[in-house]
Amino acid sequence: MWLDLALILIVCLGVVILGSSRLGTMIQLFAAQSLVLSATPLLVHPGKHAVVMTMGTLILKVFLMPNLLSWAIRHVSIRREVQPLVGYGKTLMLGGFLMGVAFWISFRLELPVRETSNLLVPCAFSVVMVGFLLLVSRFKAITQVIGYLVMENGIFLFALLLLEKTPLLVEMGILLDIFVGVLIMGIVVNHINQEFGSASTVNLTNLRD
Amino acid sequence: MGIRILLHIMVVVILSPLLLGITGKTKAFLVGRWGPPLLQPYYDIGKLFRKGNVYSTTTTWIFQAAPVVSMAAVLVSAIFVPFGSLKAPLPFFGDIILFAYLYGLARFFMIIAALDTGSSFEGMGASREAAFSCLAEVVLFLDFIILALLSKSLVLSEMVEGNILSSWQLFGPAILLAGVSYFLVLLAENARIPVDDPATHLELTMVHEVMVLDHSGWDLAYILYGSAIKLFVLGALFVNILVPFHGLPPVMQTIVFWAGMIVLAVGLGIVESCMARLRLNQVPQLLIGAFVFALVGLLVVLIKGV
Amino acid sequence: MELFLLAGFPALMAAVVFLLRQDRLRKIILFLTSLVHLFVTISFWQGPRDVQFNPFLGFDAASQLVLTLVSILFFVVSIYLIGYLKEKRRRSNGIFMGCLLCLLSTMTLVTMSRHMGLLWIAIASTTLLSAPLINYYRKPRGIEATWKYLLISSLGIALGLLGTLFLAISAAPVKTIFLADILDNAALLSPSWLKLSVIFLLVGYGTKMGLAPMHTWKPDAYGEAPAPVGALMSGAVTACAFLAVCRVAQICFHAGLQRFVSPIFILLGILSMGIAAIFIMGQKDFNRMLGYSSVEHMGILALGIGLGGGAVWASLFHAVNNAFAKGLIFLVSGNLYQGFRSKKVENIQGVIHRFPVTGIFLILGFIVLIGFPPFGIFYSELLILKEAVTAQRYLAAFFYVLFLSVIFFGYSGVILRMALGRPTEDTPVTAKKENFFMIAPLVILLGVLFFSGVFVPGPFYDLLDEASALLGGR
Amino acid sequence: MSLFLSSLFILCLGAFLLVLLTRSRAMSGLIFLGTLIPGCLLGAAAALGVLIHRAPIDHRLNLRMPAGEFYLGVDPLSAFFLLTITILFLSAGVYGYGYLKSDKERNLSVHYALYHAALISLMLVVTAKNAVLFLVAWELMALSSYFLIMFHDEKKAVREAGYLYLIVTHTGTFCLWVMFLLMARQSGSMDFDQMALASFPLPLAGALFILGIIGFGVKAGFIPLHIWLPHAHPAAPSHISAVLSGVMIKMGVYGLMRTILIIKDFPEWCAVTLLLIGMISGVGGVLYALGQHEIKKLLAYHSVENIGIITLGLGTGLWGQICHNEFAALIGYAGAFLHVFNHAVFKGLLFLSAGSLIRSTRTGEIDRLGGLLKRLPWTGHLFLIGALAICGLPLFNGFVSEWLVYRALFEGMFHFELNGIALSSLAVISLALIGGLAAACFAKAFGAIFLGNSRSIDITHVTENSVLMCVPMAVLGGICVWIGLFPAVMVSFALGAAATMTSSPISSATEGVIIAPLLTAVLVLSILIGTIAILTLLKRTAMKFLPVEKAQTWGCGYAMPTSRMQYTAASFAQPLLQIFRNVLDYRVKGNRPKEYFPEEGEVSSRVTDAAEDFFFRPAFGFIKSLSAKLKVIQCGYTQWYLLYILIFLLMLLVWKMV
Repeated sequence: MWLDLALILIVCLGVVILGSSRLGTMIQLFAAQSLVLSATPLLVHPGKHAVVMTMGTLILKVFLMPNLLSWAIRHVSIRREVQPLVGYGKTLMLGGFLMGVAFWISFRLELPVRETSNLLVPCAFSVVMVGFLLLVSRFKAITQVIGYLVMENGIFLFALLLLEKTPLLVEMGILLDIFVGVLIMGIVVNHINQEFGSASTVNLTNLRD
Repeated sequence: MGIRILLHIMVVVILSPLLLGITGKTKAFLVGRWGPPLLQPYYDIGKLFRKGNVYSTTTTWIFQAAPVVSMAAVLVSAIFVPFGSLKAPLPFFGDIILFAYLYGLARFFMIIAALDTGSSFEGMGASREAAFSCLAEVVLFLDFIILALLSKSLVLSEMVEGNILSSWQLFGPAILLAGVSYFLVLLAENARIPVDDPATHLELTMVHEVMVLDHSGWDLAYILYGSAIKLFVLGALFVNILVPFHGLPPVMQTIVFWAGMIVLAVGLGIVESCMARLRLNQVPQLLIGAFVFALVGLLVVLIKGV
Repeated sequence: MELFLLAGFPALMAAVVFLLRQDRLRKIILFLTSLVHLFVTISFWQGPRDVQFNPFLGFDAASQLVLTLVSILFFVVSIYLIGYLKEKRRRSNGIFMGCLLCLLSTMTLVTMSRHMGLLWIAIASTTLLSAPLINYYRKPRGIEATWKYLLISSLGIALGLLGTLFLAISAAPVKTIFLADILDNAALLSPSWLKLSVIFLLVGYGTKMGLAPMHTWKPDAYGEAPAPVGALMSGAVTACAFLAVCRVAQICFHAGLQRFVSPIFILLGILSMGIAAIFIMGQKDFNRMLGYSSVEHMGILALGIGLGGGAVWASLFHAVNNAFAKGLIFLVSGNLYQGFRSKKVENIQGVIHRFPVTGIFLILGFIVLIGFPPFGIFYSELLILKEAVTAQRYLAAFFYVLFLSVIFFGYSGVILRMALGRPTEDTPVTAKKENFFMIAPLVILLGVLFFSGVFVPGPFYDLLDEASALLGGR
Repeated sequence: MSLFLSSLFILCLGAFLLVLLTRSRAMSGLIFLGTLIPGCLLGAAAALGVLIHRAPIDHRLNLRMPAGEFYLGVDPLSAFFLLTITILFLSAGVYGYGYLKSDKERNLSVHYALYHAALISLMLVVTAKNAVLFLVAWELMALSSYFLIMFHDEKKAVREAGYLYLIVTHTGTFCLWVMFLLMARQSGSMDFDQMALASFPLPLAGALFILGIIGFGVKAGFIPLHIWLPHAHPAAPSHISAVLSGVMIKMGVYGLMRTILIIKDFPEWCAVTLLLIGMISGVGGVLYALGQHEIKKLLAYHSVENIGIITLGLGTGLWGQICHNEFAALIGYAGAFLHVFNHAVFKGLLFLSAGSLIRSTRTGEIDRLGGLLKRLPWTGHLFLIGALAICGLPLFNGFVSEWLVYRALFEGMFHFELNGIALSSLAVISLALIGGLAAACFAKAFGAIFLGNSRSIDITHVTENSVLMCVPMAVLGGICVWIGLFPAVMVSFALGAAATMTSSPISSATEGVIIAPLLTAVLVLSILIGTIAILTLLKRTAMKFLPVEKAQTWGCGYAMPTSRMQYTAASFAQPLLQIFRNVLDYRVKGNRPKEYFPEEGEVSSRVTDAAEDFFFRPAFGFIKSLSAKLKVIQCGYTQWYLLYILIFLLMLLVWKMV
C-alpha cells in the first residue's frame, strides 16, 4: 500500500515539474521526487541490496545533481523559463493525454508483473512520458536536462521490478553513466552560454537542410 | 549469258531515247503542232557528244563522276527487267532490293554533284530531289511487297511473270492499284509533268533540271541518256506489271510488250499536255496518295488470303 | 594479459595523455597504443573463435569481425591525426586525445561484452565520449551539433536502458542477462516482455546506429565534426552499434521471434534509405552528405538483417566494407577542408587538377560508396537484392532499387561536380601541398578495401560465414 | 582459350604499366601502342578461331567472387562481337594516339589506361558466362567509358553530358540486376549454362523480356531511352565516340541476344515489341539526325537509327524462333549480326573522319564549313566511303547487311500468319524510308561539309592530319569496301553466330541458299564497275579532242554569288522536315528581314528531342523539387527530432504489440 502511495506521489511531482516555470523550483521538485524514489526499493523488498540502491540514489540524485544544476544556473544566471513550445496550459493537457496513453499501453500489454503492485508499470511509463514531454517542450538547456533526469527516474522505477536479479556492479554502472551524462550536458550548456550569451536553444536552429 | 546481257543493254541503249521522241511528238500533236522529229533526242545527245566542257572552279572529281555513275547504275538496273520475250539475263533472289538501291546510288551521286557546284539553285534542286525521292522509294517498295506477296518470290522477273490472265480474276483490283501507284512513282522518279516540268527553265520551279544546270558536254549527254534509259526501264517494268501478257507465246509477248511501251509513251504525252505542274508542297500529298493506293492494294491482297 | 592490452591499456594511456603537456608526445602515444591494439587483435585471428576471459567479457565470430574493423580504422585515423593536427592551435588537444583513447577502449568493451547490461554501459559511454570530439573547433555550429547529438543519443540510450530492463524482466526465470544464458534457454523468456524489450532496444540502439526516424543527429554531427572524428564515428562507432543491434537480432532468432522482428528491420532499412535519398539529392554541404550516406548504408545493413538468409552474410560483409569506405571518404573530406577551407560543394571545384592525389582518392571513394564492381559494396548490395528477390519481397526490392538509383543521382551530382572541371578563380585555395601523413592513411584504407572487396582472403570468408551463422543467416 | 586469355593479360599489363608511368609522355604512348596492337590482334585471332571452327571454348578461373565465379567462355555469338570490338578498338586506338599526340598539357597515360580498361571490360562483358561477372564487367564498362568521355572536363557541357550518361546507364543496370536475379531464382544458379537449361513459363519470360528491353535498351539507345547518346558523343573526343557508338552500344544488343538465347521461348508480343522498337528507333533516329547540324550529334542519332535496323533483324529472328520457322530466324539473326559488325566499322570510320575534320577546322558546325574535300582529301574521301556505306548503297558493306535484313523481313512475309505479314510489310516500308532519309541526311552532311565553297571559316591554311590518323581510317574504309564486294566471308561468320542463337547447326545447303544470291549480286556490281570504267574511258578519250575551260559556276546570270548563298544543311533538310513536322517538334524562329532595305535578319531552325524534353527533363526536375520540398524534415528544431523518435516508438508499439 505504501508503494502505491509513493508511486502516485512520484507521478504527481513529475506533473508539477511540468507545470512550473522557475528553474529553481524545478530543481527542488526534482530533488523531492528523487527522494521519494530512493525510498521505493526499501518498500518493495527490504534487504542489503535495496539499502545500497537507496544510498546510491540518495547521494547522486538528491544531493549531487541538484547542487550541480543550481551551480550551473547561478553560473549561467538565468532565472525564468521562456514560454514553452505550446504554452504551459497546453503542455499540461498534453502531459495528461500522454499519461493516459501510458496507462492504456501498459494495460493492453498485460505484462506479467509478479509480487509488486500492478500500478508500477503504468506509473513508470507515465513518468518516462512526462520526462520526455518536458525534454521536448522546453527551450532552456537546463530544463531539458531536468526533463532527461525525470525520464531517468521513470526508468529507475522499472528497475525495481528485478531488484535482486541484476548484479550490483551493473546497477552502479547505470547510475554512474547517468551522472557522467548530466555532467557533460552541464559543460556543453556552459559552452552554449559563452557562445550565444543565453542558454536558450531558440537560436540553436541554423543547422538545417 | 554474257551475250544475253549485251543484247539486253543494246536494246535499252538503242531504243530508250525513242520513247522520249514519241512523248514529244504526242505532246506537240495534241496542241496542233507537228513537233520535233521522232529522233530529236538522238540528235540532241549526238550534238552534246560533239560539244566541249566547261567545269566550274569550285567542283571536284565528284562533279564529273556523278553523270557516269548514274548512267551506269541505270544501265545495270536494266538487267533485272524482262523486255517482252527477252528474259532478264541475270535474275537472283532478292534482286528487287539491288534494283531499288541502284537508283538510290545514282540519285545520291546526282545530289552531291549538285551540291558540289556550290550554287544556291543546284542546292535547291538537290534538297527537293532528296525530299521527293524518299517518299517515292517507300511507294516503290510497297508495290514490290504486293508483287512479292502475289508471286511468293523475290526475283523481279518471276514476280512479274506470275501476273497472267488467271491471276487478274482473283487479285485484279490489287494489281490495278499497284499499277496506278507505280505510275505515279514513275512520274515522280522521271521528273514528268505533275511532279516537275522537264521543259521549263525557271530555276525556282525546277527539280531535276536545276540539278544539272552546271553540267555541259559529255556530262550533260550522259545525264540525258541516263534519264531516257531510266524512263525506258521503269516504263518496261510498268508494262510488265500491268499487262498480263506472260502467258502468251513469245512472238505475241514481244508484240504486246512493244505495243504497251508505245501506248505508255503516248499516255505520258497525254498526261503531260492536259496537266500542269503541281505546287511544290502539294507533291508530297500526291506521293502520299500513291502510298495510300498501294496500301489499299496490300490490304486487298491480305484479305483475299495470300 | 590480452584483455588488459585490448581494453585497459588504451584507458590508461588516456589518463597519461591528460597529464602530458606537449601535443607532439600525445600524438605519438596515440599512434603507439593503436599499433599495440592492432597487433593484439590480429593475434586473435589465428586463435579459436570463441574466447572467454570471464563471464562478462569474451569473443565470438561477430565481435572479432567488428573489433578488427574498429582497430584497423583507429590505427589509420591515428596516422591521419599526426598530419591533421599539425598547425598550431590555442587550446591544447589533451581532452581530444584523451577522449579518443577512451573511445577506443569503450568500443573494445562493446565488442567484448557478453552481458547485455555491460553492453548498454559500453554503448552509453561511447556516446558520451564522442560528444566532446565533435566540439573540437568550439564554433557555434559545432556546439549546436554537439548539443543535438547529446540530447538525441541520450534519449536513445535511455530507451536502450528501458529495453535492457525489460529484457531482464523477461529473463527473470533465467536469473541473469548474460548473452550465453539468454541464448541457451531462450524458450523460457516471457514472450510479451521480450517483444517490448526488443522494440525498445531496437529504437535505442537504432538511434545510436542512426537508422531512419532517429537519424536526425547524424548529418549535424558529421557535418560539424573534424574529419578524423567523422571517419571514426561513421566507421567504428556505428559498427559497434550495429553489433549491438545484431545481438538483439541474435536473441530474437534464438527466441523464435524471427517473423516478429524482420518486418521492423525491413521497415527501418527502407525508411533510412528513403530519407537518405531525399536528403543526398542536391545536398549543399559535403560532410552533411556523408552523414546521410552513413544513414543510407545503415539502412542497407538493417535491411540485410531483416531479410535473413544470405542477406545476413551480405550485410556483415557490407558493414566491413562500409566502415573502410566511410573512413576513406571522410579522410578525403578532411584533405578537401585543409585545401579549400570550405565544406560548401559549390566552392570546391576541379579537385583532380588542383590536388591530384586527393582528387583521385575522392573519385575512388565515390566509386566505393556508389557500389561499383571492383569493391565489395557492389557484391553486398547485389546479394541483398538477390535475397529480397528470392524471398519474394518485391515491394521491398522495388523501393530498395528505387532509392539506390535516386541516391546514385545525388552522389554523382555532388562528388563528380566537385572532382572534375577546373577550379574557378574565386575558389579560396590555400597554397598548401598535400602532406604525407594525410595521404598514407588513404593508401592503407584503399589497400584494405581492395582486399576486402576484390581478392577476399580465405580466413576473412570463414569469419563472415561463422558470424552470419551466429545471427541466423546461411 | 589461351589466345584470348593472353590478350587479356597483355592489356591488363599495359593498363597497369600506364597507371604507374604517369610522368613520361613518350614512354606512355609507346606502351599504349605496344600493348594495344598485340592485345587486339590476339583477341581477334581467338574470335576468328572460334568463328571458323564454330566450336565454343570456355575457361573457369578459381578466383572466389562473393556471389558468382570467374567463368569465361567464347561461343560464336560472343566471338562475333569480340571480333567487332578488337577491330574497332585497334583502329580507334591508333587514331587516338595520333589525335592526342599534339595535346601537350593533358596527362595522357591516365587516358590510355582508361582506354585499356574499357577494352578489357568490353571483352569481359562479351565472354562472361556468369551473371555476376557479366554485371561486374558491365558496370566497369560504364565507369571507364564515363571517364573517357570526360576527357575535356573543363567544358560544362561535357560534364553535363557525362553526368547524364552515367545516371541513365546506371539506372538501366538496376533493371539488369533484377532480371538476372529473377533468372537465377528460376534456374537456381548464376551461370548462363544452367540458366539455359531451366524452363521459363511464358509470363515470367515476358516480364524478363521487358526488364531486358529497358536495361539493355538504355545502353543500346532505343528511342525513348536514347537521350544520353546525342549528348555523350559530341562531348567525347572523337576516337572515344567512335568506340562508344561503334561497339559500346552494341553491348546492349549483345545482352538482348544473350537473354534470348537463354530464355529461348517467348510470348509472341515480345517479337512484336522488338519490331515496333526497331521501326520507331530507326525512323525516329534518322529524322532527328536530319534536324541536327552538328556533325557528331548527327552521327550519334544515326547510331540510334542503325540500332533500329539491327533490332528489326533481331525482331524477325525472334519471331521466326517463336513460329519455329528456322530459316527466317537464321536470316533475321544473321542480318542483325552482320549489321552490328558493319555499323561498328562504318560508324567508327565516320566518327574518326569527323574527328580529324574537327581537329583541322576547330569546329563541328556543318553550316560553317564547306569545300573541304580540296583541303582534306583523305578525310573527305573516307567520309564519303563511310557515308555511302551507312546509307546502304550497293558497292559497300551497309548494303549487304540491309539486304539480309530485307530478305529476313520478306521471308517473314511469306511464312508468318496474318499479323506477321502485316508487321513485316510495315517493317519493310520503314526500312525503305530509313534508307531514303539516311541517303538524304548524308548527302546533306557530305555536301555541306566537303563540297562547294567554305561558308564562314577561312580554309586556306587547313591541312590534312598526320598519317597515324589517316591509316586507321583507310583500314576501316578498306573493310567497308571489302565486305561490300566480297561478302561471303562475313556472311558465313554471321550465319555461324546466328546458328548458336537458333541452337541448331545449319546445313551447308541452307548456307548456300543464303549466300548464292549475294554472289550473283556481286557479279552485277562488277558489271556496274565495268560500265563505269568504260563510260569514263569513252569520255576521257573524247575530251582530248574537245575544248575544256574553267569558269565560274553558272548562277543563272547572277553577277556576284557569295559563298554564303550556298544551300546550308538547315535549308537542305527543310523540305523533308516540313513533310515530317508533326512527327518532329520542328521549330523555325528568327526575324525575317521586313523593310525594303533590311539591315539584318536571321532564321534558325531546331529539332527538339521529344523523349528528352517531354519526359526525362520534367521527370528529373520533379525528383529534384520533391526532394527539396521533403527537406523540411530536418528543420533544425531538436524538439521535433525527439518527437520523431517518440512517434516512431509509439507506432511500433501499436503496430507490433497490440
